Amino acid sequence: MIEFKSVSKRYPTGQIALYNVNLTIHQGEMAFITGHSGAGKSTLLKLIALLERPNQGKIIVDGFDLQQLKHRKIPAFRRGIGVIFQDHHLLSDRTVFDNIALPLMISGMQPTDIKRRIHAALDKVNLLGKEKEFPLMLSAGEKQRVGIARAVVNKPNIILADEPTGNLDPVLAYDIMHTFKQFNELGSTVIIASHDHSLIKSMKKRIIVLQKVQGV
Amino acid sequence: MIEFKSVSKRYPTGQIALYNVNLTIHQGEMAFITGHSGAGKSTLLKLIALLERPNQGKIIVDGFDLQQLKHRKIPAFRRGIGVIFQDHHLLSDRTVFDNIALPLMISGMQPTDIKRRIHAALDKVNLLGKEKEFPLMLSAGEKQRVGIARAVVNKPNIILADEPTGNLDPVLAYDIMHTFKQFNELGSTVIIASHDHSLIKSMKKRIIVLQKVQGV
Amino acid sequence: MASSPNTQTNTPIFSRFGQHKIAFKHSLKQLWITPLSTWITLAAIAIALSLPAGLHLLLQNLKTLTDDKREIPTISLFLKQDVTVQQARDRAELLSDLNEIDNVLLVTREDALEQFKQLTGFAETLETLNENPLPHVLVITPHMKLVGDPGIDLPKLARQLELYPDVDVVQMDIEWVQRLLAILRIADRAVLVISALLALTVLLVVGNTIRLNIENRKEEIEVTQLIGATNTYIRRPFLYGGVWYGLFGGILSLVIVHLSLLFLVGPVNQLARLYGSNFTITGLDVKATLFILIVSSLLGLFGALLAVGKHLRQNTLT
Amino acid sequence: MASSPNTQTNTPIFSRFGQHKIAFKHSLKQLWITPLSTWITLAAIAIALSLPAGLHLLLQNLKTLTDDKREIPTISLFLKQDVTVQQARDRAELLSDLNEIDNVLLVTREDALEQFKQLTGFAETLETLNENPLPHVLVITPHMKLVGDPGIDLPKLARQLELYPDVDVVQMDIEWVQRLLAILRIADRAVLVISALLALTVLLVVGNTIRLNIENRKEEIEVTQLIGATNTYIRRPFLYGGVWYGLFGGILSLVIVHLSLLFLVGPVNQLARLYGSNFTITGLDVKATLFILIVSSLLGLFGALLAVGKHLRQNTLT
Ligand SMILES: Nc1ncnc2c1ncn2[C@@H]1O[C@H](COP(=O)(O)OP(=O)(O)OP(=O)(O)O)[C@@H](O)[C@H]1O
Ligand SMILES: Nc1ncnc2c1ncn2[C@@H]1O[C@H](COP(=O)(O)OP(=O)(O)OP(=O)(O)O)[C@@H](O)[C@H]1O
Ligand SMILES: [Mg+2]
Ligand SMILES: [Mg+2]
Repeated sequence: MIEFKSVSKRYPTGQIALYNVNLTIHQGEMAFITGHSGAGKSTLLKLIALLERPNQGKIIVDGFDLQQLKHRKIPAFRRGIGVIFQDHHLLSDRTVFDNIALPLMISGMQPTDIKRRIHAALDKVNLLGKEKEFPLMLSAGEKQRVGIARAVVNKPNIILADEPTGNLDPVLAYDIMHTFKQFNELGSTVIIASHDHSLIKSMKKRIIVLQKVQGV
Repeated sequence: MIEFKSVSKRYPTGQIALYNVNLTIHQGEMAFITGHSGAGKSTLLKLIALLERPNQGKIIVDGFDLQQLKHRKIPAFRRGIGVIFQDHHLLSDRTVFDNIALPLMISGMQPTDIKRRIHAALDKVNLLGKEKEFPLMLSAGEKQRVGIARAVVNKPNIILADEPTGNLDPVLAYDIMHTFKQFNELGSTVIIASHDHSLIKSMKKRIIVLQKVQGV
Repeated sequence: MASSPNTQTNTPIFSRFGQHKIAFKHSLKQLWITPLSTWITLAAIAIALSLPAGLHLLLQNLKTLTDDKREIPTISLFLKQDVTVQQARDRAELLSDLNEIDNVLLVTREDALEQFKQLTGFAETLETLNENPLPHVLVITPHMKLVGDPGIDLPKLARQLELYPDVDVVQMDIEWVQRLLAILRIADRAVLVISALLALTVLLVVGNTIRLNIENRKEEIEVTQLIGATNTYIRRPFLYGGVWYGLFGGILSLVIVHLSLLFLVGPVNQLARLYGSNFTITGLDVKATLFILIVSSLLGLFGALLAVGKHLRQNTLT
Repeated sequence: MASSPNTQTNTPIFSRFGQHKIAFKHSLKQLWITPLSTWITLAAIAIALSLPAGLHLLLQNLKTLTDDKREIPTISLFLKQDVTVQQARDRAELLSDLNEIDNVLLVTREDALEQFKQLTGFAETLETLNENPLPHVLVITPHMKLVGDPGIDLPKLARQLELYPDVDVVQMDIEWVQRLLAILRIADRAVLVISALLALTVLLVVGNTIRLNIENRKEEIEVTQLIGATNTYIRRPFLYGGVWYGLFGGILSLVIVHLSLLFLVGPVNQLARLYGSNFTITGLDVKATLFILIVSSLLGLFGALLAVGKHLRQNTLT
């Protein structure tokens, strides 16, 4: 379960990205977040993954009050969350395979298991055969799908996806959304930020709309 | 005028991105390129801007046969084209202002002129007031708009935009498209790669569909 | 699929070891991937290390020249004219008990006259002398440690000897040794300064190179942090890298030192010939070799620690 | 808006100058922005430069010791017993015409006996001699250049002098000078090797640092290339950066050399006292100072050129 209790986020620049947000997303739920550019969608996802900290309010994830999570517990906490970043964050000097292997390596998994898992993940995002290519050699949509594969390969409890279909054509976008739905049905909590109104409407899940905070 | 004469592009990895493309885009025209992820849209735009070279065929831009353009003329040629990259390509250690100033600095423009031009460009993409922020502090949609401002600030003859509205909400996306239309009406040739079928249909311009090349 | 959430806090022991193995291999591979920059760094480290090592070695070798038995300076004590042979013998015995003195040789006035005759070739002339005009002479060999060492205590010893009532004149044959020792002392001091400066240089060069590696892999560090890697995990390959740089730089410096020795053998042998010495130049012993390798590895590790530590301190998420 | 397309091939002259000014300022600012890494680099360069400069200076200073007038070794020619004063005078005149010889002093057997008397204090005894047993002696001061220089030509000169029929014995008082010179020659050679190695180090350090800067700004280089910057434009700030590193490193090395001189003044003065010389240690002159600064700037420029050139060659678009 993910809970926001009157959370506000103000960046050091003075930009207020979120103001007094209250929100509950249940264990095993799938929800969409939408809103204008700059409304704070990415910020909200970053707060959940502990990539940013709120200035006010309380965030509770899987029973942990994030404010009180010990510093040395943070890496393990992050390993339990799969994040698809809006700007991919792939390692340009590693192959697709090695990029997807990263979370498994960090968790200390055995090489044979790693191989099996990666194949399953690549299959899901329709990228089998691109294992040995480098991110620079991929189209934007392909990169996005590698990012998705890396986020889900570790079978995380929570999946956060920031605009996962922004660079995909409508057919592929629908396929990917369907894949997320499958993960959700297997028990993961899934939260997706997206602009694609028609697509997210068609998924028939909860849609959370963020309003852009005006003024500085 | 931009002409492709049976152009093929095969990347060193063996991936064939474009196969036997013939295409003519007239001076002052506005055209959309669409197609599946990996169909070669970005590749086509890169070939026009001389960021990649074709393996076969001839590309003629503004009367120059790109194959025969002298090496030392390439930078000047590129300065005549404004490119909006799919992955932004902003400099993370420079402010929005300095990022947009880059093409003007390279052309050796005077500081006062630079200031005036940047303000005009920021106004067009609805980002006035963000001059002093760094790209890392911007939302994805804001970055995209900075990229657009940088591409048009030099008043280029040709504008190439790769998925310029991928991270924008529908309202903003429409605004930006409208801005491109304005540039086009002032005389620039504009070519835009996009997945957003409904948006590009509404623009009532030529739509070029690329088919993905199958097999390696 | 979320049925086996992967949220254990500590990675199991066997995988820890596996991660060490990976970091070990990976850091070595990194050196191979960028051979030019690796060689540049190793060369810089090796040069910085080989200078103090080489200079130290050179000085050590030069010092053995002044230690050479035959080169020990002697002090000649000319006794007063009225001292008898027996008194001279007693004096010699007393002196040879002194700590500072290794050996005392009595040259009686008779022996001296004989020597004088042979040296000057005025045999006949001197034989016409009624009386032997020469004094007894005690030739003193000071103790080794005084010679190898400061070179200042010899004059002190000489002044001391001058105080004996039966001693007329004290004459030392040690000027050049003192000069050489003074020079070596300057050189010693210079080597000390140089060594300190160059150890610092090694630290800086390794730190800088690791910093370069970190900058190159800034993106990787950030992404692995995002994904949940611990600082230990992130730090590991860089620390290995630092040790590699230090160790290989140290090995290379040993090669350089020994090549330079070859280069220097010519003039050194000439110097030896000048001394009529069958002195041969010697290389570094096992102890010194190990010392250099260990110190260089540690300098590498420490440089890497500084660089990584600084980066992680400045770039921690949240 | 596309009415004034900006496609001129060459940027106007005034803007070229403006771009130089920007690169000049920008590259200086870059040094300021990352003070720690700048100091590290400067320190490494300065240390690498100051060693050969300092050692050279030290040797120069030591050499002036052996040049010292009073220290010029003399060669004593003992003439045969039957040589007359007139013959000795002629020989002296002839010898003083030789190139290698600066000055010849004739000590007649009478003067010698007088001297001998004073030295040994056996005045009375010697006066009883019927005949003066001593030979005439020619004290020869070799020409300066032989002394300051190789130290090997003196024995040659001595052997030459031995061949004269009227010469009995040749005796040289130059052992220690030869030894000192032999040491200085080794040192000279060592300084040469060290200088070459360290100039290389400076090149590598600057090249490495510029490479670090390039890696840090790889993205910037790529983007400016995408946008249409020329290689000249891209290269410029890095070349300025290289010159700054070299120049500032050179300045710092001068500071280090002079500080080290202060540190060495103690033992050097002691050495000087030993020689009874009022020798004072001297610093670098204007010429040497300029030489160091120019060479270090050039090394910096060259290192930067290598680094940038390599990067641009490997990362040109299309
Ligand atoms: N690191 C940061 N420092 C300062 N301001 C930031 C930072 N990150 C985001 N912002 C600002 O906070 C606001 C919200 O940003 P956020 O990225 O959450 O928006 P978003 O809803 O994801 O927008 P988009 O749809 O364009 O991705 C924006 O105005 C942005 O400029
Ligand atoms: N530098 C490269 N090296 C090797 N292969 C490449 C490179 N760039 C693109 N490709 C491949 O060429 C094909 C076309 O890529 P391109 O980026 O042109 O597609 P796209 O139409 O822009 O797709 P998207 O909508 O996902 O951005 C893809 O299969 C991609 O993997
Ligand atoms: Mg966002
Ligand atoms: Mg694309």
